Amino acid sequence: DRKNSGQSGSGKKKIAYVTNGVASFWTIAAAGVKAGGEKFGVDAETLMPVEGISDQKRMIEDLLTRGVDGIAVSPIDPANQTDLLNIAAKRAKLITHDSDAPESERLMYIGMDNYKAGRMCGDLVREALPKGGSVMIFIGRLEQDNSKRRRQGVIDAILGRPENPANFDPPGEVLEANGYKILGTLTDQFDRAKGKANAEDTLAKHPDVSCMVGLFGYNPPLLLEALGQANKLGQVKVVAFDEDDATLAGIVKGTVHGTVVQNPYMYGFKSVEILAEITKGNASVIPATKFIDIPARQIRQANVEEFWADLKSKLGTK
Amino acid sequence: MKKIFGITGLLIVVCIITALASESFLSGYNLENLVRRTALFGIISIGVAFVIVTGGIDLSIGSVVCLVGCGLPWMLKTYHLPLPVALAVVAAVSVGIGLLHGLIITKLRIQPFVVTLCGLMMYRGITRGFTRDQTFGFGSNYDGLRVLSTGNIPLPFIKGFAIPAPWITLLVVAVLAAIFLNRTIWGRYLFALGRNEEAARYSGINTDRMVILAYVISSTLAGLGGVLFVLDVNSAQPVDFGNVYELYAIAAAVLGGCSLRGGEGSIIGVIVGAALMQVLRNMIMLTTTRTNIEFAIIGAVILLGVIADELVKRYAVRRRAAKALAAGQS
Amino acid sequence: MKKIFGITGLLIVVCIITALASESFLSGYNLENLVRRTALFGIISIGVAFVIVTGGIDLSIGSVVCLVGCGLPWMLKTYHLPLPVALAVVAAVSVGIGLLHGLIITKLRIQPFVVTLCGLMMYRGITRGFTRDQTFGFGSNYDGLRVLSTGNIPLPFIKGFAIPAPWITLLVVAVLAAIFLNRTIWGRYLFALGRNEEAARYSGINTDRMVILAYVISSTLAGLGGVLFVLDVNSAQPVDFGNVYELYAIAAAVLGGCSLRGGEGSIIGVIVGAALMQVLRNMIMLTTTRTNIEFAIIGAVILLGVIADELVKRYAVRRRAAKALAAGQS
Amino acid sequence: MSAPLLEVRKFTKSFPGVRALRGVSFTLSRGEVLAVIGENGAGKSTLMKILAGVQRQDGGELFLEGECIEIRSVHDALARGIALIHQELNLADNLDVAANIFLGREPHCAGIIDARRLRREARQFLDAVGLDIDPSVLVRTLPIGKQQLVEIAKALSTNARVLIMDEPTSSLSSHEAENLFAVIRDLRKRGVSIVYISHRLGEVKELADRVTVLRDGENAGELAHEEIDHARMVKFMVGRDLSQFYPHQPHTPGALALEVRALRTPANPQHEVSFSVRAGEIVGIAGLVGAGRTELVETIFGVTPALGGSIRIGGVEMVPQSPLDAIAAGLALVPEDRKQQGIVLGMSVRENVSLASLRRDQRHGFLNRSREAQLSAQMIADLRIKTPHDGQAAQFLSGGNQQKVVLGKWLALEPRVLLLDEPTRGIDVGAKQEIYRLMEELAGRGVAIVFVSSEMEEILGMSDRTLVMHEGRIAGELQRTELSEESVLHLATGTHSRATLS
Ligand SMILES: Nc1ncnc2c1ncn2[C@@H]1O[C@H](COP(=O)(O)OP(=O)(O)OP(=O)(O)O)[C@@H](O)[C@H]1O
Ligand SMILES: Nc1ncnc2c1ncn2[C@@H]1O[C@H](COP(=O)(O)OP(=O)(O)OP(=O)(O)O)[C@@H](O)[C@H]1O
Ligand SMILES: [Mg+2]
Ligand SMILES: [Mg+2]
Repeated sequence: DRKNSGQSGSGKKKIAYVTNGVASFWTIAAAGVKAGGEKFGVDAETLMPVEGISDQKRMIEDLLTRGVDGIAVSPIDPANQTDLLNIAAKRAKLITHDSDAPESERLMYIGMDNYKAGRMCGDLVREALPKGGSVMIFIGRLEQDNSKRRRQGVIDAILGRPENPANFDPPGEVLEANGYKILGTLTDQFDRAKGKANAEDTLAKHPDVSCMVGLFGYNPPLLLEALGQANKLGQVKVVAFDEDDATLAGIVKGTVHGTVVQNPYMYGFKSVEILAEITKGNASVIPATKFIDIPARQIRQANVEEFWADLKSKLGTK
Repeated sequence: MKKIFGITGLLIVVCIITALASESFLSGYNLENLVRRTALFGIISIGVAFVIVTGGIDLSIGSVVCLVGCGLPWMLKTYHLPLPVALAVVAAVSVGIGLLHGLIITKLRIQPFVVTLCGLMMYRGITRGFTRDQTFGFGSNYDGLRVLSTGNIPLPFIKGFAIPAPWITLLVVAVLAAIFLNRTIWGRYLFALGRNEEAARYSGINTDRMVILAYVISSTLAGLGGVLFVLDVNSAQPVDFGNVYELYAIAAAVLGGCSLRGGEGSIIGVIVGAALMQVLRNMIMLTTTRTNIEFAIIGAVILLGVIADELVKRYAVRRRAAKALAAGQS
Repeated sequence: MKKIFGITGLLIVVCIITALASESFLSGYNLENLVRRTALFGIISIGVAFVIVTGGIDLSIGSVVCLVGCGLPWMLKTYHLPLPVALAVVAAVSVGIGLLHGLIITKLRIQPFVVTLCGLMMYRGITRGFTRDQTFGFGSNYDGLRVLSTGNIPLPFIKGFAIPAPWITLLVVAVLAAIFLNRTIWGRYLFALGRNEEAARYSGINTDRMVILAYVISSTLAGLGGVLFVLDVNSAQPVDFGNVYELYAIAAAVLGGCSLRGGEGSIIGVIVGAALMQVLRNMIMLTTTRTNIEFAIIGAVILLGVIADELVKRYAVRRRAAKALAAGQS
Repeated sequence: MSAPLLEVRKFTKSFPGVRALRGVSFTLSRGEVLAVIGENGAGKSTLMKILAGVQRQDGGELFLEGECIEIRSVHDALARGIALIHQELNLADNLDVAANIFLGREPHCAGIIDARRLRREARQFLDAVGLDIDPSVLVRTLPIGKQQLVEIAKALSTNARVLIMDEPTSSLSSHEAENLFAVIRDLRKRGVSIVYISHRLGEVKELADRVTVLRDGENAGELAHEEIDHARMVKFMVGRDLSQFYPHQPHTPGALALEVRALRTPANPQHEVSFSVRAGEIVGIAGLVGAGRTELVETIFGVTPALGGSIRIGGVEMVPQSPLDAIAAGLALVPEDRKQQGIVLGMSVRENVSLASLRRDQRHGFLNRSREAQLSAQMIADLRIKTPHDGQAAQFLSGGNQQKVVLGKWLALEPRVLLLDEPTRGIDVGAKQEIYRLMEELAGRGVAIVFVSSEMEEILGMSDRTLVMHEGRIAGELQRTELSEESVLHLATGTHSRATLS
């Protein structure tokens, strides 16, 4: 019964790219997936679960039913999804991207280290506030592994702690060290109105806040909205993550100090490339480390124009 | 009026407590934010109140907010439509959705819960389809339009607080809605049919037409809310924009004295209900650092408030009865 | 029975279409998945059906699923409670929640929508509080327990398809529920009070106790569902675990013939309704690549199905009346 | 004579399983009071609903002033000057009295209601029906009899040419009914035509210019003014003579079955009520609308727990806190408001009949279906409930048949003390007699019966002893020998007070 026909009418290999949610970050990755599919001659498709982990499970199960040759997954809770991933690994070629599941039988991992990227972001904060100051962190959710690590990286870098990705500071605690004070971490569960309200309430509660850090792609634009309405643009520093248009525009204008960008396009593109090769029987593309690093980069006013132009060309927008 | 006494009291108590616990609460900036949020949620809550008065329900509000909120910037950006055209399309779609709901509910006699639940699923799904899950916003264009949501109207003689523009919209909507509901024959018809549709029909009222009207008002105000929300936030992601707003709207309406059995409701109550929800969220943000239990606190406060209200009412009734008894015996 | 004719027809049509469009649909693996999902959602839908029969509503189901689903692994991991103790706590909490809802609704006469909406907010908020927004799962422990959700019971003579364990649980729950509703006096009481609570009270029915019972059944089955869901998924995030499951459950119940006005409902119908939702989602995954419009399609199919059902019924009534007329005239 | 104002020709109407009208015709002249009578389920209400635009006929024609017309909606009917007072109350009880009276016809200017005019005009119509209440009180707070008067005021306010009244007096006492008759006579003088449906044949005789009788959806006969008498009407309706309408025989009362001492009801906490009933005795409670009779029996039955006093049932002291308690003690109550408290409209006849006795007949919690079927078959036969089968939903029965179903439910319980609140409301003569016979039979078997009634004849004909209530207290007690219309009315209107005989 395990007929993995896996052949579409055209005889092309089928590859699925499963994300951990829906976000503009993933729509960039989807562009990479599409480009990869065309370039390497496979049917590549992006799937974004809406309802978290049970939805992701359902999607993967149904993909296996439908018969795909290769799957790239960004597991939401890697520690507890081993079973599911192992089933997937038996029925198709499985790799992970964005977030790894080292205990599973996945073939390899494509992505970056969120903790390190977080530290890069923390360094930007120190740059923006050379004399120290108070910082509030904004993020969509804290339960995902990548968001926990990213946030921890930011905190550790700001406070000048040594690298320790396993660390976790509870979100409600105020942390202080060598002139920097972290006021807290606010989540919004992807409700943008709530995200903006978080920023506004922070400005009300801490009128003297010196820097706001938005760690999910949509957070920095919301920070800019709130600051704009409070007439505090430029007065309160903003440090960002990801490459929302409003964020990049803010860097150009100087209202955002800088942002750390991953390379979602490359996540998608590279995942398809690797899976295309493996499914065609060429396992040599898997490195010995089972890890392909797609490093994050810091974008500041100096390099923003060039980055933005490149991004637009990849996405096919003007 | 008596109906909203309890909830108004609760709102005042929460405000006083918050003001005592956090000095930022009464700052002009915070008040402006609160008023703006209350206005935005108040508008969609007033819409759903009309439907609730008829004994129906509208679960599609959040999805209409999503459709309109994402659709407007999408049209402007993808098709470069002139603004008035885009706004007209948005208005037509909102009205059309209400019309569709109303027609299916009255002519085909399908339960409002089912019809609008399907609406909840469809409109967000459609939005995700045409936007291809992309986020849309206005960037730094259309600032003139955005004043509708983000603008502040300074008050003479008062410094540090200006009236947020959406409040004016809310005021207009609320005054019209209150006049409509309480002073016109159509409002009277809505109340009558909400309690006893047969009685209304036997009195020669075209009940179907009135029910359709209520759904049109609901989705039109949801559409207006959607526009104002996206103008405020300046970014809309189809997957979550406006998600569960129908619950907030219904909760505000019910807190404000609307009975889901139909035939009861007051516009001022709805606004007070919407304000209570926003003040509670604000209170938690300003006074604690454990913001993740926010909803636990909101839920508990509302529940306790409603219970207290009920107990006070009962006590009053019992006292009146005891008085009457005493008077009789003496 | 006639009530669920339409929905069962719709389910069959959707199955046939999907089977024609995708050969994988009828594979053992896919059927196992479908049956398992239907069983899980069926259990919580049966629970809410009891409440709907009384004319009430339970919006807290998704949050109870969250509380239980996150709470069970949290207790096991954080306090290393013995499994039976942890399960007992979970059961007590589920029953307690239903009791609380029922008491507030009957003794304090607060609308079920309000009470359970507060529940919806509170239980998730509380879960987020005690888990500190962390994800919990069983890792690779408790595999014995997880068999309840992930196990398959092989059939004699049939290869390639084994009955998923939750189906057995569903079957037990459904048979008990159907017997209770249709064969016992208490089931009859629920139907009677759902249609006319006052008349039921005048007939010597302890309506309060019956309503409380309905809410207890609802939240107990939600708790059972929560346990099975987390055993199945093996990971639960407080923020979204079980989110909007109350809507799925209510939709399944209503599709299956429960009227939100109370006094109507059938257990088989509810299961068919739950299956329809799952098959629709499966169909979209198997046959299209535009999965983001999934809900648009589900919403549209349900709406069209319900409308078609209604039209067919009307046609049948008209034909019968015409026949009666003809018979009378001849 | 010119063409009649209204003419109905060969109306037919079918419902699934039922042919309600099979070619009914009648005419109505200007300024005429036409009584339409017939057994329960004869098709009277259906016929009138068609005229009022609530339902459409399957076949037949309607002429208004000689012109063939079709009535498409209630609005249409009202526009043509046809108004109907429905058999069941149809008020929006969340609105005030004035709003209900003018619902759909509010005086307004560009949609804005002229509230002052509304109240003023409402006042006028309330006065016409003799209802002395503030037009701005909520309908919800009125007892059912007053709600009925509001319905009548509402119909009057339409200034219709054809006013159809479907059992307008069914929950009125003779006092209010007299008032209504005066209104009707006045309307007739002003040229308004009235169709009057009632099961109270005394009223028909008093009012009607002509009587049309329906039987099984067909015309059964017509009586001109001078032919109208009780025997003829009954003969046309039932198809046979009914002799000795009230089968009353003197009873020999047994032990005390129900003793009420110093009871204070929540509605009238300032008064104490005391009385007692013996086994085998039939005690009537008379009084005007709003006298507190319903409150009294409901308090005894535990619907609204008493504020003070004591109740002894069969010698055992217990104050019921709920109907469940009361039933367990051997009480039963046929409530006044059948739509709200009596019947579960969506359930079948069988399920309604068995509802109160399920607990008694259960088998370890399981339904006893054969017993259920047997009970309902028995009640359908005993009470002559007109229904295609016992699985028919109660909502599709005619009003009188619904009332029989409610009665059946309580008779099935075989109580020791039977409380009846307006038990024959809307029930036809034949069935009424059946019910009286049943009451006699039950009393003969030692059941204590208390019945509240607004129908004077019934009180006079059936009770061994009569309690008369006035404004929340028992104004007096009349033995059978003292019973007369005058003595009851004196006590009920408070014009004459006499000490309670104990
Ligand atoms: N909507 C309906 N569906 C099915 N049957 C109906 C419906 N309405 C009325 N009937 C049936 O039609 C017949 C006539 O009913 P109708 O109400 O006209 O009687 P009626 O003469 O007014 O009786 P009553 O004196 O009891 O009020 C009855 O047998 C009743 O059961
Ligand atoms: N729940 C209540 N609370 C307060 N007053 C009430 C309540 N129910 C009834 N009343 C009042 O008590 C009085 C007695 O009402 P009740 O219905 O018992 O009268 P009744 O004699 O049975 O009249 P009817 O013939 O109209 O039924 C009325 O004036 C009514 O307004
Ligand atoms: Mg009738
Ligand atoms: Mg009464």
